[in-house]
Amino acid sequence: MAEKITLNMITQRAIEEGQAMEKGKTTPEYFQACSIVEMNPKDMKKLGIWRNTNVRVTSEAGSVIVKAIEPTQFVPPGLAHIRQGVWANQVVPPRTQSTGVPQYSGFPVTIEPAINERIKSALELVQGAVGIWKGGN
Amino acid sequence: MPKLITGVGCPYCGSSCDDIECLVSDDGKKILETRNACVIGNEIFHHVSSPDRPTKPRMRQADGSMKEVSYDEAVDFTAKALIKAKKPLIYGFGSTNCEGMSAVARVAERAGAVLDNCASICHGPSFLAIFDNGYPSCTLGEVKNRADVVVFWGCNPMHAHPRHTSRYSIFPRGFFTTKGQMQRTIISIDPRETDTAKLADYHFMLNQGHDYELFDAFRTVLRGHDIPAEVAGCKREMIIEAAEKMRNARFVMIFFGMGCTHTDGRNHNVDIAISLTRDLNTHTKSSIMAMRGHYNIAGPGQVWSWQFGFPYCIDLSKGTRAHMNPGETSSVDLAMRDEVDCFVNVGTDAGAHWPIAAIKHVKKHPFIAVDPNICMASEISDLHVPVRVVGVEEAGVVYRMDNVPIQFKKVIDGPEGVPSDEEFFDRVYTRMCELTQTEPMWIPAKGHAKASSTSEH
Amino acid sequence: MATITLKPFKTPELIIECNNITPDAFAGKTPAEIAELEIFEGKVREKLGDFFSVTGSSGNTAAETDILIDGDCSRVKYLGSKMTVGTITVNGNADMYVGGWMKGGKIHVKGNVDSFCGIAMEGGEIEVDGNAGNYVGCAYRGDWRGMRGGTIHIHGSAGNDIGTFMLGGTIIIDKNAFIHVSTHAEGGTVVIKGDVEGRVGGQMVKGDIYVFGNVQYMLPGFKEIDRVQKEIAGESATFRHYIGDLGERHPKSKGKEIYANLYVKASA
Amino acid sequence: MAEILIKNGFVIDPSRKINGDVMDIAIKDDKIVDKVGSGAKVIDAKGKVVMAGAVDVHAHVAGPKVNAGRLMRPEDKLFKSPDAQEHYRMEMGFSIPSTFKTGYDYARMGYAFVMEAAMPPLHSPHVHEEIHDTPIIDEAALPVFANNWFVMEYLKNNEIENAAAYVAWIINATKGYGIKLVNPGGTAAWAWGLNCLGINDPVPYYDITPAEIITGLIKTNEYLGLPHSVHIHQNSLGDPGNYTVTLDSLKLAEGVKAKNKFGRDTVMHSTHIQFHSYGGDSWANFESKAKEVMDYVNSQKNITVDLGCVTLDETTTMTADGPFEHHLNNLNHLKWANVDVELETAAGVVPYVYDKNIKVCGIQWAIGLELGLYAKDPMRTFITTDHPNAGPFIRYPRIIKWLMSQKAREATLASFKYTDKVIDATNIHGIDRELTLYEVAQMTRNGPAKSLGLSHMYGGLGAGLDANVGVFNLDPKNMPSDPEMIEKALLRAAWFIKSGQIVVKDGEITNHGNKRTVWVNAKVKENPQVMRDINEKFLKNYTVAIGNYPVWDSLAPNPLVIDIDVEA
Repeated sequence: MAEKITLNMITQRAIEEGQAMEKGKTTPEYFQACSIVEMNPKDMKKLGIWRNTNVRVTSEAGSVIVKAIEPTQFVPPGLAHIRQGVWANQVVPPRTQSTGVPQYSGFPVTIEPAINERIKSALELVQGAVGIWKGGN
Repeated sequence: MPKLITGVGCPYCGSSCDDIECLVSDDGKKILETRNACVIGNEIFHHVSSPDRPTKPRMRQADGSMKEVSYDEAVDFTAKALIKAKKPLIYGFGSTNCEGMSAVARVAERAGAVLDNCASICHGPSFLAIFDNGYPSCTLGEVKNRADVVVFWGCNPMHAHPRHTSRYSIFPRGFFTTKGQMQRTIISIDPRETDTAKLADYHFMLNQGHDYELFDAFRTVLRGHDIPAEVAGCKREMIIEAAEKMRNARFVMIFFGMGCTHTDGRNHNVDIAISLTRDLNTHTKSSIMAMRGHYNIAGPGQVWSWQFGFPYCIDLSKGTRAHMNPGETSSVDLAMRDEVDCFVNVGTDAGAHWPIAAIKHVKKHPFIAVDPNICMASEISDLHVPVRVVGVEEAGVVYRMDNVPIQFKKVIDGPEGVPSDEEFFDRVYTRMCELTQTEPMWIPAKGHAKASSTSEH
Repeated sequence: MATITLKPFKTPELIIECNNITPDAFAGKTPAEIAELEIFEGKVREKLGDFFSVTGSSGNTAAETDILIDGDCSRVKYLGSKMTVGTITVNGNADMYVGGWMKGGKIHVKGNVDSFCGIAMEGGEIEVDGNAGNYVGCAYRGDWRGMRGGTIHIHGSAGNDIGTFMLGGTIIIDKNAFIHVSTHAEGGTVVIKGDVEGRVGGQMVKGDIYVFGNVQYMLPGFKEIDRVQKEIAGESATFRHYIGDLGERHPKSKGKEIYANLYVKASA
Repeated sequence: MAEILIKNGFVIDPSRKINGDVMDIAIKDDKIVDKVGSGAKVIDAKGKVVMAGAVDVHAHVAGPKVNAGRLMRPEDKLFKSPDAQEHYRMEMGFSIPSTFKTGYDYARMGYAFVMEAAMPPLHSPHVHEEIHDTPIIDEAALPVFANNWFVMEYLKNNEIENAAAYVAWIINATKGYGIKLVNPGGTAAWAWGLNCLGINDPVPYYDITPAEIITGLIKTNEYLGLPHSVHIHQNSLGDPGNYTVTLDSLKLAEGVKAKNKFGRDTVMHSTHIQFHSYGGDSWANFESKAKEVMDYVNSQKNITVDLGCVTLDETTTMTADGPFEHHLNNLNHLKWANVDVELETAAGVVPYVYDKNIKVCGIQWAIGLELGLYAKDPMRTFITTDHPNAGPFIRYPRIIKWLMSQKAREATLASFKYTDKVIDATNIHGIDRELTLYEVAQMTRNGPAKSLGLSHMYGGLGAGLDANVGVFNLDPKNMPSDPEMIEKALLRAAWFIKSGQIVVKDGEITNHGNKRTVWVNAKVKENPQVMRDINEKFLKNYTVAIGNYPVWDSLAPNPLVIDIDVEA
């Protein structure tokens, strides 16, 4: 069992995310669809967590708390997936290889258990990042 | 009597389905029922009637709160911000029509802005590859009527383009493909076993980020050379077998997506896919297509190419000539390098879909969001301007992922007093001319007789 | 020879575009005239003198003109672009397009350069003491005519896309490179003294690549054919000699296909 | 609008057999009139030549393949775009200019009308969006038919009436102008990666030959009485030895009479004939067959041609001849775009450098000019570059310079790397004919207008015609000894009046004009079988709904509709 694990992160679309996004990014559906990280059960085991445990995902660009779930579409060990959206973009590196496109897929992250930490809402994350979040913690 | 409107276009993904049917209330203001759409499209048609939808512009006040203002005030604020900025960035266009894109282009040229669309963070590398290697492609009907080998490389239509496989690529029975799915060999290349991969005859679960090597292996095999026992985590025998399937097919179709454009190498993954398509054309017939994300994200690529010669990342700041070089004139690079000093986000949510680091940079300057809905961009903006929803409340031309233009009709009336993107930006243009005391240039003449639901039945 | 010295005294709010900082544009002009040359900050037209103090004197011709920029140019684009002769020395960093479309002369940047250094270069010499960004010696978007001549020497590391669509000339990277070296090239020579992650010579038709360090991921389209002793960039070594990209088309000469060459230094 | 009087110019108007007489041209509103009042704005044209607005019978200026060319060629813009005129839109691109530059540059050369030469019906809203964004010039577009499933099916069964009903439906739905054929059958074959190189090659699957398609569509065209004849790009374009295929195709028009009410007496327009007049059987012994082709054209009064002259530039080739572009790409290995269009057609795009140091390019250049110089009837021979295929349209004045000046031709010929080899493979060196401005006016104004069935509006300066008048800095009585001055004068009109508005003065744009979209509204009697066929194909094989297919009126907000009514 490790305190943290390094995985290769990708962020992609999912139909749940698409449907929830059209309903609205401040809805519970969107929160539920996107504030998650999908990882292989073997990696969960390595990290000593169960599915539906909150984890902290940290990359060179930042850090975010999300819920670790078993993949809805198979993810091999070593790879992790956060659905496209607000939570993923807290950790996506903005480097573009001079093409305009950030490194949405294929960047190293560390994942560690964060059982007692709260998953922030989309609004809190984005407004918080630019210093205008007025809600509580 | 509620009225059934058929042949409605769906303003969601790049499949741009135009077979939706909407049952509309007596007064023409509410959609009661939607048929044929996928779950996501369905959500869009119903969401327009949501009582939470904003119908007035809101401007951020000194205390950080948002206050409703008039459209005139919103127009004035936008015009002044664009004039004042040394290099404004106008970005978005995932969900508007070509008429809106054209109106914004005129504003951008006037403002000396950089004009960019969300291909910049999506299929932009596909443009770079097309610049370097061309684009042997076809319309989706060719896939439906002819394709017997279909490759999905780094794309997952079962999730991102829910009706793509049933309308065009896997299941439909076409003129020469009368047995539908039975007649097609499906190849999926994806580091995950996605729901699309589950439908495939061959799934290459490659090592993430090594697409280029795998493409090179296919090309090398097709030229009769040997390859190592394993490439990018895939076995030589399977590569050779799939390459043979392609070589012996009547019509090979390659669809590719973000799995190619979001990873290391970006454009080069697409570029070599195009080379593979070219190679296959010496053996049989082959085409390639980008799985464009939004129903009209091919639109700005078309409109701006005929207006400026470039599909995206267009730096108009010199006023006399346009310049384009993604990596320099691309939105996220401009943001990260602090090269722009005003941000106008039209019909795409940069707040949710850009890396947060880039958002922090553009947020240092005036930030305007033009979007029908509450979204992350609207909630951090200095000004949010709600507009009508294209394809539901506003007609217009859209370009499907295969660049086929489709004339999307209007289904219901929009909320009273809420303009379309086109109307809003035409007013911004006029206001800019007033403020700078220059003559407005109205070319071309505007048509006013767009088809609407009423003319259809 | 005469030297014009530019000393940056103001950091631009955005990034300035200085197509005019070349011996060609400075030759025969007084410092006061040079200070009047037009530059752009976004859509705003400004003058060189708004950001740089100009001293010294220029030569009568560009060939007799040396430009010394005594300070940081991290937010200055297009230094020395299209220059044909003369020299530019930068005591600091420089932004994008250093020596772009350059035909002759010499540029020496003592710090780092950003991306697109030496884009579509035709001749002359660029030397960078620090690191380079991406797209060193590449082609402009869409052009099949990339770097055609001249030399680019980066003493540090470089990013991705080195020598894309290269047709001629030499690029030397003293340290490491990331991915995509000589992609689509039909000529020229690239030397990487350090390591490369991968995608070396993809879609390459003709030309030579030398790697002194390690190539982490070799392309399947390159095949080792022999070992050779070669001297390149002042070093002699034994190399494993690969030909490729076997997935790409290749021209024939006297009935034999011509391939691109990749030389990877053999470990001792 | 107002009155304008263009005074004292040397008027060249072949429509009235006027050749350089000093005359005034009067304009009231948007028409040419016999006289105007004393309040008219006077333009002094003394010492200058006055001609009608020119008519381009064939150019690729709007639509999906043109835009594919723009999109995939950023390098066609870099350092190659002029600065915008103040208060006008930017003008980007060289070989495939933006829509704004297209409109401005045509106007600067005094062009009033341009025919977009190939419109894929499925993409017609796109074509009209671009036409809509092209200022000043009037435009029409020709839908392509020769590889269309419906057309091949009806013609295979010799059902001309059904073919006509279908063609009429498409022309109306796409706001098109007439019938375009591109590589008949060959492009349909390309959908499987194949081609038809001769006119009797069977089209794979469809059980028909290119000859049958050509003959059938000529019949269809005359059945409908469309203003223009069929407009054909023959099989085997660009191949050494193809002139025999060209002659075979041209012969299909023999004995066919034109039937229409627009004054057109021809039944076939053979386009960019330069690309179809090649001898030899390989690039090694490639040679000109311009004489053989033009001798035939001269002898057949019911055929018109346009030249498709090579201008020796770096350009962008684009055509609905999909297999040709694939073939070309295998020769030059540059980037290649292709678009196969379901049930209808295809297109390809490849950049190309016509290098005067390459022998074949020099021969192609010579062939285009030879065709113009061998032409006996300038009313049936039109100047084009098949823009942008053989060169951009802004080179028309250069073509005219070469056609008008042997000195200019010889100077260019002498600048080639392989001058002697080009001379050996062509006849250009021996030709001393120099066209007159009168003949040039026939080839660029009166002739094409007549072939398009538009001579009641364009191509002349008689009263009642549209007020499209160009004034150029040339004195036809005293032509400059330096041929460069011809090109210079024709590239930038001193004045150009389009539909009664001054749009160009001293070569600069002064007004965005009043651009019109010209289309044909063909009424045929109801044909339930054809409508059933169309509905069925939309349900089963198309991927768009039939209701969303016809081009909205709003995309052509300033239409000029030509009605035809076919009596059953």
